Amino acid sequence: MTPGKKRLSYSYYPGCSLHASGREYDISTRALFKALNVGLKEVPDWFCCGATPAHNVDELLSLSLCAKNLSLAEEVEGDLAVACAACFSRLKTTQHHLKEDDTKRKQVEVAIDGPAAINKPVKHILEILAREFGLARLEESVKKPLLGLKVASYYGCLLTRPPEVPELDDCEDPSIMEDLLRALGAEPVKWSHRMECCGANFTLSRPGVVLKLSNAILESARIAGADCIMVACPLCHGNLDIRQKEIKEAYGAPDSTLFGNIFGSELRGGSAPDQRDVPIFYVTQLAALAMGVASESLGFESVITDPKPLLRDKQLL
Amino acid sequence: MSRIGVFVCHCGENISRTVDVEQVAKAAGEIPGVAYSCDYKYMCSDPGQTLLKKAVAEHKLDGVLVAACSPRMHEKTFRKAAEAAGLNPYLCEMANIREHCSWVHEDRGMATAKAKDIVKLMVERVRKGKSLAPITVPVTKRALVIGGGIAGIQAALDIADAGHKVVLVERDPSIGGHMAQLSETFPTLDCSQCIMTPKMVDVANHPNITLFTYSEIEKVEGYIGNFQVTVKHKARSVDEKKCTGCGVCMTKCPKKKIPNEFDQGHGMRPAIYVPFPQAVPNTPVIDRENCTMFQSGKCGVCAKVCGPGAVDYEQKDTFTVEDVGAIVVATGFKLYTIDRKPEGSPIQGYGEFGYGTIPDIIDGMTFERLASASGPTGGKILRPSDGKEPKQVVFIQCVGSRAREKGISYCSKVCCMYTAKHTMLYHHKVHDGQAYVFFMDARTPGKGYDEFWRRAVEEEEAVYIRGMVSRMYQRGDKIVVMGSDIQVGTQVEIEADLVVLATAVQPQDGADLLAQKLGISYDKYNFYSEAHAKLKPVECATAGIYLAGACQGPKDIPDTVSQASAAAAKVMTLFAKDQLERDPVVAKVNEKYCVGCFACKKVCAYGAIEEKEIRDRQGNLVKKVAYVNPGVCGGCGTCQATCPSKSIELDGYTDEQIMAMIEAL
Amino acid sequence: MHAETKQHDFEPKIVAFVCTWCTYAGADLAGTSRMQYPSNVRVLKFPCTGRIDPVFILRAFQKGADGVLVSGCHPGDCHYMAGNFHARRRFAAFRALLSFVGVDLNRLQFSWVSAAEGGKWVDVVTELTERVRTMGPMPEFKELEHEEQWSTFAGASADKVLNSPELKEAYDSIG
Amino acid sequence: MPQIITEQNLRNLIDLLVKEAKLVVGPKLSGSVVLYEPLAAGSDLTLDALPRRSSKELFFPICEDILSYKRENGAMKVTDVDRSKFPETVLIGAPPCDAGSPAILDAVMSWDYNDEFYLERRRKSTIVGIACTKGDDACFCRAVGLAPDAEGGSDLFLTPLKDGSYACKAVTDKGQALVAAHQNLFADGAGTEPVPFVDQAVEKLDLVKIKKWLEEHFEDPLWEKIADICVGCGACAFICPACHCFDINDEGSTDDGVRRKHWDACGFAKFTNHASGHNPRDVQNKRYRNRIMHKFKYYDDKFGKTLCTGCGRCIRACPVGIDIAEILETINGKED
Amino acid sequence: MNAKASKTHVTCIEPAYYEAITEAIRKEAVQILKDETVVGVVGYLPGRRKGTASPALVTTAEEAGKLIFSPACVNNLSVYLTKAKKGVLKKGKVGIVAKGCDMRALAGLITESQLQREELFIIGVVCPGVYGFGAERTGTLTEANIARKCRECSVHLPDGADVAAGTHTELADLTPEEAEEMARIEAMPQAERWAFWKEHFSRCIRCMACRQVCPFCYCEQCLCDKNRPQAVESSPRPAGNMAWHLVRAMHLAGRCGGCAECERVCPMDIPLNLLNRRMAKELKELYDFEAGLNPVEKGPLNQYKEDDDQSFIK
Repeated sequence: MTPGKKRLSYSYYPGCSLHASGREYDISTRALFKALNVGLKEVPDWFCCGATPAHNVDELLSLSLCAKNLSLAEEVEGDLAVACAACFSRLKTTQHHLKEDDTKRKQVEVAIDGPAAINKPVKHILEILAREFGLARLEESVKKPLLGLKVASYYGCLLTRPPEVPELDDCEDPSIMEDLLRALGAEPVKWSHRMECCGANFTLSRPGVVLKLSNAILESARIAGADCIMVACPLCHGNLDIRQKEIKEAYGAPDSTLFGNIFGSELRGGSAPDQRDVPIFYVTQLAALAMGVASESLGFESVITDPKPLLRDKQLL
Repeated sequence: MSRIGVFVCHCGENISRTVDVEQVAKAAGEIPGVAYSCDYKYMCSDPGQTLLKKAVAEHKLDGVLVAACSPRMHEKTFRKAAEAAGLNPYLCEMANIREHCSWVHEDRGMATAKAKDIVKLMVERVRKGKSLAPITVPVTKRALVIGGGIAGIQAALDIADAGHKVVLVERDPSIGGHMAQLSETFPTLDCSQCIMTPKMVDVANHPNITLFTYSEIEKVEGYIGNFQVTVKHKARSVDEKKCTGCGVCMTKCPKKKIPNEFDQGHGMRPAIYVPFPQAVPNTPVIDRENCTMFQSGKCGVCAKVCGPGAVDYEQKDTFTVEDVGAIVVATGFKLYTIDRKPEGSPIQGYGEFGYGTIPDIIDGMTFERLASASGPTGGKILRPSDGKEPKQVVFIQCVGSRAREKGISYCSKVCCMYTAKHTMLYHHKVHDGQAYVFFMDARTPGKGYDEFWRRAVEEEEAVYIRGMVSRMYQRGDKIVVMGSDIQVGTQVEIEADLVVLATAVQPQDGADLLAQKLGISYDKYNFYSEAHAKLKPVECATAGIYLAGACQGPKDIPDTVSQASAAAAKVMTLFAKDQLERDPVVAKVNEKYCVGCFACKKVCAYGAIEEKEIRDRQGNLVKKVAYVNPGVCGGCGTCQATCPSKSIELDGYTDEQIMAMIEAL
Repeated sequence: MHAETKQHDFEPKIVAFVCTWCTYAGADLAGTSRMQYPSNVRVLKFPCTGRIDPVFILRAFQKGADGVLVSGCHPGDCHYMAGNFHARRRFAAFRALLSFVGVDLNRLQFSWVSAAEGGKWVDVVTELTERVRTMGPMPEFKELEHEEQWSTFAGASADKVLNSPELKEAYDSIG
Repeated sequence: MPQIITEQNLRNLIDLLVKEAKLVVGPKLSGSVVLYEPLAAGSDLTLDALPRRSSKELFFPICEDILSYKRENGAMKVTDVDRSKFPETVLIGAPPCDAGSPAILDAVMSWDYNDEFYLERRRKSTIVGIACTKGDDACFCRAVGLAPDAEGGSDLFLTPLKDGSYACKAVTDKGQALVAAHQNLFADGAGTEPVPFVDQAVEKLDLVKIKKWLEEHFEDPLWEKIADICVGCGACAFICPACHCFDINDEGSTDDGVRRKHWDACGFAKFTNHASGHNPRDVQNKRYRNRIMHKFKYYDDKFGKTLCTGCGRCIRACPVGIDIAEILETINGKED
Repeated sequence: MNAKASKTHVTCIEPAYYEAITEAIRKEAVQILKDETVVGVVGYLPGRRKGTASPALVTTAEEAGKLIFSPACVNNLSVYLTKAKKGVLKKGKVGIVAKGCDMRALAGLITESQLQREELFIIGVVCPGVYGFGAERTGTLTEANIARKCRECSVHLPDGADVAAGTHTELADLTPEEAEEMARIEAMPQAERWAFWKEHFSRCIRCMACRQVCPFCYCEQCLCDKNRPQAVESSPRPAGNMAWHLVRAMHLAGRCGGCAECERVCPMDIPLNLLNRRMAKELKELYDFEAGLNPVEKGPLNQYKEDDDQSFIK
């Protein structure tokens, strides 16, 4: 009686990072979707979403960049899948603004010389996996459960905020990553810094800030007993992965400034902080691994903090 | 063919200056159905009214139209005069040719033409009008008060003192409500229990009050003056009549480590218990969930030690039906539980605060118990995790309140004041401690309130940080509070020993279900809706039901007590007469044509429409139709506009009247 | 102060359906404040906008109204709690229907006028009256009122048959 | 002497008649449907399809004013409709199942009461019938005693010929007069072969036998069987060339209004509803039974005619597919 | 006409599919009559003429064995369960053959207390479409002869039925003529819209077929039959016709499930369903309400929200 479930299929906007520093995210996403038999068709001729800089400089430009990309995506069948949290945020923000503001929409439509695809559904990889494909089906599809792997799931700033734009989960207390991890057989840890900022695009302009913020995240994950951190954003990945060595150098001493301006803190000092390496995984890397995709095709070689010792230790390689 | 009299008033010169009243009267005389018309200088004067009465008799008039001022001014006057002349008052109408005509137009020709039209319209209205008799409803002079907190207690005492019988129903084993839990009250810092318990005792001893504790409302039927309320008396397992309240059972009960709800789970109580020592009635109940006897059938200690033999394990829930004429709803509030998103609620949780997982993050009511001399710590401020005295305490205001992003947009009203009070109590008890308060702004509109708040800040050294908290987590034995200080423009982190959340005030669990039983409306948060925000703040839309206290919206104690007394006054007003007389402008159902789609019932704001079964002589169900309870109908007519077949009709504004008026345009 | 009374070619017929508690009282206030407004409006009083059936509006147009005003209490002020809320939905739907069959909605005005808003009553009535005055008489329903099925014309009088332009032309050409 | 008229001349005839200030009515495309409507010119005539409504409305309009009333100075003033203003009318292009209907209706309209509205229109009208070469599976005129070429009711009768022209036959003096007045449009001769008629699914019924059965079966399970599905609309009656029930309504106010007569249908639940609230035909099958009885028994009893021309309109239009021809066949096939 | 003929006729559905549905309906209807689950079944029987079918109220297993389903089964049978057309079936549980669009009416009638779900046994049809009115009624259902409403059907799966007959679920992708027609009318200048509807309504003969087939016109006293007061003139004149159709559209707003029966049965071809669809569209846009998807507590015009749109109110 019930019609057979159609094969899921998506159009795909990788974004610049996924074709550059975050290449592992791109290839693991493709590998994962292939393993799950979910269609993924890259939007032809896509270009940069404007990321964080554009909207700080020129609002019309930033909206137009995304609007044009969306109208390109409209040409490809299926909801638009986005992996990068920043691209996702920009595309959704654009749709949100243009839906709310007719004047802006008209300006943008003049700029891009065509209608803005404000209703094209834009979906983050996380919601595709957890909701559209479904946790139950995902759990069924697991070939190699990530048993014993303690993962700190890191959401960062953009995935859920502001709540009316991404509409992904509870904006301050989400659970979609944890749910996903459980479905993959891993153990999500409870930790404090999963919603804090990593410093994001200050990575070049003010590395000091990035070191401080990223250190707080890494340290918090270690305190919580995490083996690794799972991210869904190439920028977060960059900061947390590439800078681990620098962070150790800067904050190796026990008297860290982790907690900023503290009123009457008596907690300073104490034992030297834990200095473990914390491998950083993309959500798709872990998921693909669990689906039995060969680890060689997931880009573990190209990251700085080598995850292989951990994976070997957990007998996942 | 009707015989209508039209009386055109000059109103001195107020009308006649711009309207040619003679012409209007003449034109009126030519309208079909008009048997008599005239104009007169002052229709509302004694001679004017006499003129009307005489004309009714002389010309055998069967309807009267007075073309004069607004009916809002003199409709009553002329209806009385018509009634005195032997007409049904509802066959007397007014055509407003003053406020709606002579005063607002200058052109005499146009104004006169308009006045003629107005008269023509209104003549049609009188012609198609019907005699209506006022509706009388008998009143049972006995009131029901739901909820035994300070609101319910006050209302019950006031009504009872006025000489009327009152039934007070309380869900918990004792009356007292939240006020009994408080330590000291703002802005005077007097002991809550000291002022509360005498009132509780008054209730117990009042000859006019029947107190049902550990009881709930099962069903409500009837309408204003004539409610039948079924009350469920939950099995107490202790016979109230036999129990002397000696308390031996409680001391002998072998199971003593049950978290006490009265102490917010921080103190312990036995399985047979009274919630707190001053409970009214002082009759214990057995908590069957936790009683060994009920769970395994082995124990029975309390029954053995009970001298009067009051313990009865076989007791069942019983039901009584109470006939009452009015109901005061005073079900109060609960504090928002923030650790999770409540099922089916529009409100989001505060998982990021770690409430429920970090033991030293508590809510305001728990702090009240910690600060209370009768509380689990004997009035010492000790934190729950390890019993240490906290040296740094962070208070966070507006947790859940005014948080649109979390789904609550209202202000809980009492938190600013009680948080200020908390900092003071803390400072009085822990002299070397430091209190921090995160707040949006301090709202202190009340007598002596701002002075109180300033004292907390200026004399009692609480550090107020304007800003909100984003996250809290445990680090060692401290709680790291991450927040912002928007005045300094910086992020702030405090390592606290104890965090107290001023969580939002919400309606009691099940408030919506009770409202459905009562047929009263409630807002999206389940607070009960008053009939008019300004002018009927105590009445419900449903006649005969009144509101008191926080069930209608967050309130502090003085406001609650005021509203309770107001509700009691409303009940007394209702009880002042034996019969309730109502304007007969109510809807009626044409049962022949009603097909029972109940669209009328769906739009009725008064809950006046019931489903009625029509049966043939053999008793077989023919159909269900709508029935309007005239005692409850408010007379808005929304039902008639909604009914596709117009099988429901509002007397005084029938389709026939309106259509005839439109036809006469 | 006294404005010259202008003579107009066209005096539109404006019908106002108002609730007794707010708008009727607001109009009373306009009177006691001696505010001036066009005399074209004829007021029909209802207990509540919730009582106002769309059929009444239709009927008013059929009976020659050039403009119709429906006015009641502001949201939240309804004497009967929710009558105006129900009316709001009903009229939102009715407007869509009228518009779909080609009625110019400029002739149908809805407003909230409270008992304190005598000035607003004057504004609303004046604006509607003047707007309708510039639009001219409402032809649609009035014309319809006098139209017949062709076979009926064949009965009443021959000139009524000539409802289509071509037919009229054909008959006129006969001379 | 047989005569023929070309199609173009037929249209020219219409043009001429219009010029003569006659009301010329014929099948015309009106929106998406073909209806009998006043023709402004010969080019308006459409002979492709059977009009949705029958031509009875020419004599018996959907709705007509009978009188108007107004209360003036206390007295009621009544104005009658001036029937003398009814125009001279020519109906052109009615097939036998429509053209034949006045011949049936005249009887009832001039029986115990002369319906002057109807009769005046009849007097002032000329009917140009046309043999029917279309037809579909709902047609059953042969079964009720008519035929695609039946001349009954027509004043002038046309038969379509294979070359597109029409053979003409003046059936009555009125028809003769029409031809005589426009002799130049007609030519003498028999013309080519006529266009053949379409076969009908229900060819022959024994109307006497059916009437007899009806006489004996006022109560019969058949009625429930065939008419329980009837939803009680008036579509069948309104588009029927023979149904002639009407209702009279005062419209306006009690002081000023018009008395109107308009079509009514026995299928309506309120048709026989008494002021008391009692309804002798309380369920739908009794109402439908009345329709059959009236057509095939009562009317015959009174006027010796069957109140049906077999046009099949009711079969096509019935929302629930009630098929009068099938019912008649069923009765016809009954043994008892 | 010709423009249509030149279009390629996509074959929508094979006749064998309807035969399979017929079989399934017969099997189910016979069963529930035999085991006395129901007192009767409302279904379809073939008509005398080719390509026609009639509603049928069958009470025996033998009759039930003759029920059919074909593209000619156009009627919305739920009308036989409403009060105004009552009395034809005995009291008790009734079986009914229902297409997806008919089920919306059933849901609406349950909403309006006219039916109880437990008194119904719904044999849902996985309907691939039916003939349009006046279209070719023989042979395969194609793009040329499918009903207008079926072209944009979204409810062909009878969700919530007791049993479902048929398995075919894929519908051909056809141009939504109804939506296009509605858009065309909306795009007209106001005067043209008025002329469009005036012409249509003027043709109305007030046969009341639209009312009588409508599952929601179950009033025992239609407002339009009332004469004290006469809200709508009962005589078939353009003025009263316009009023009647506007009143009807208003009364159906928020209730009509879109079975389009009114439009199908109109002997004068008035596009009545357009009015109902327009109202449905408005209520969907304003209040996000779609009628008949499920039985609900209150329709959109029987409820309100405090923040409903009031941009049109001064």
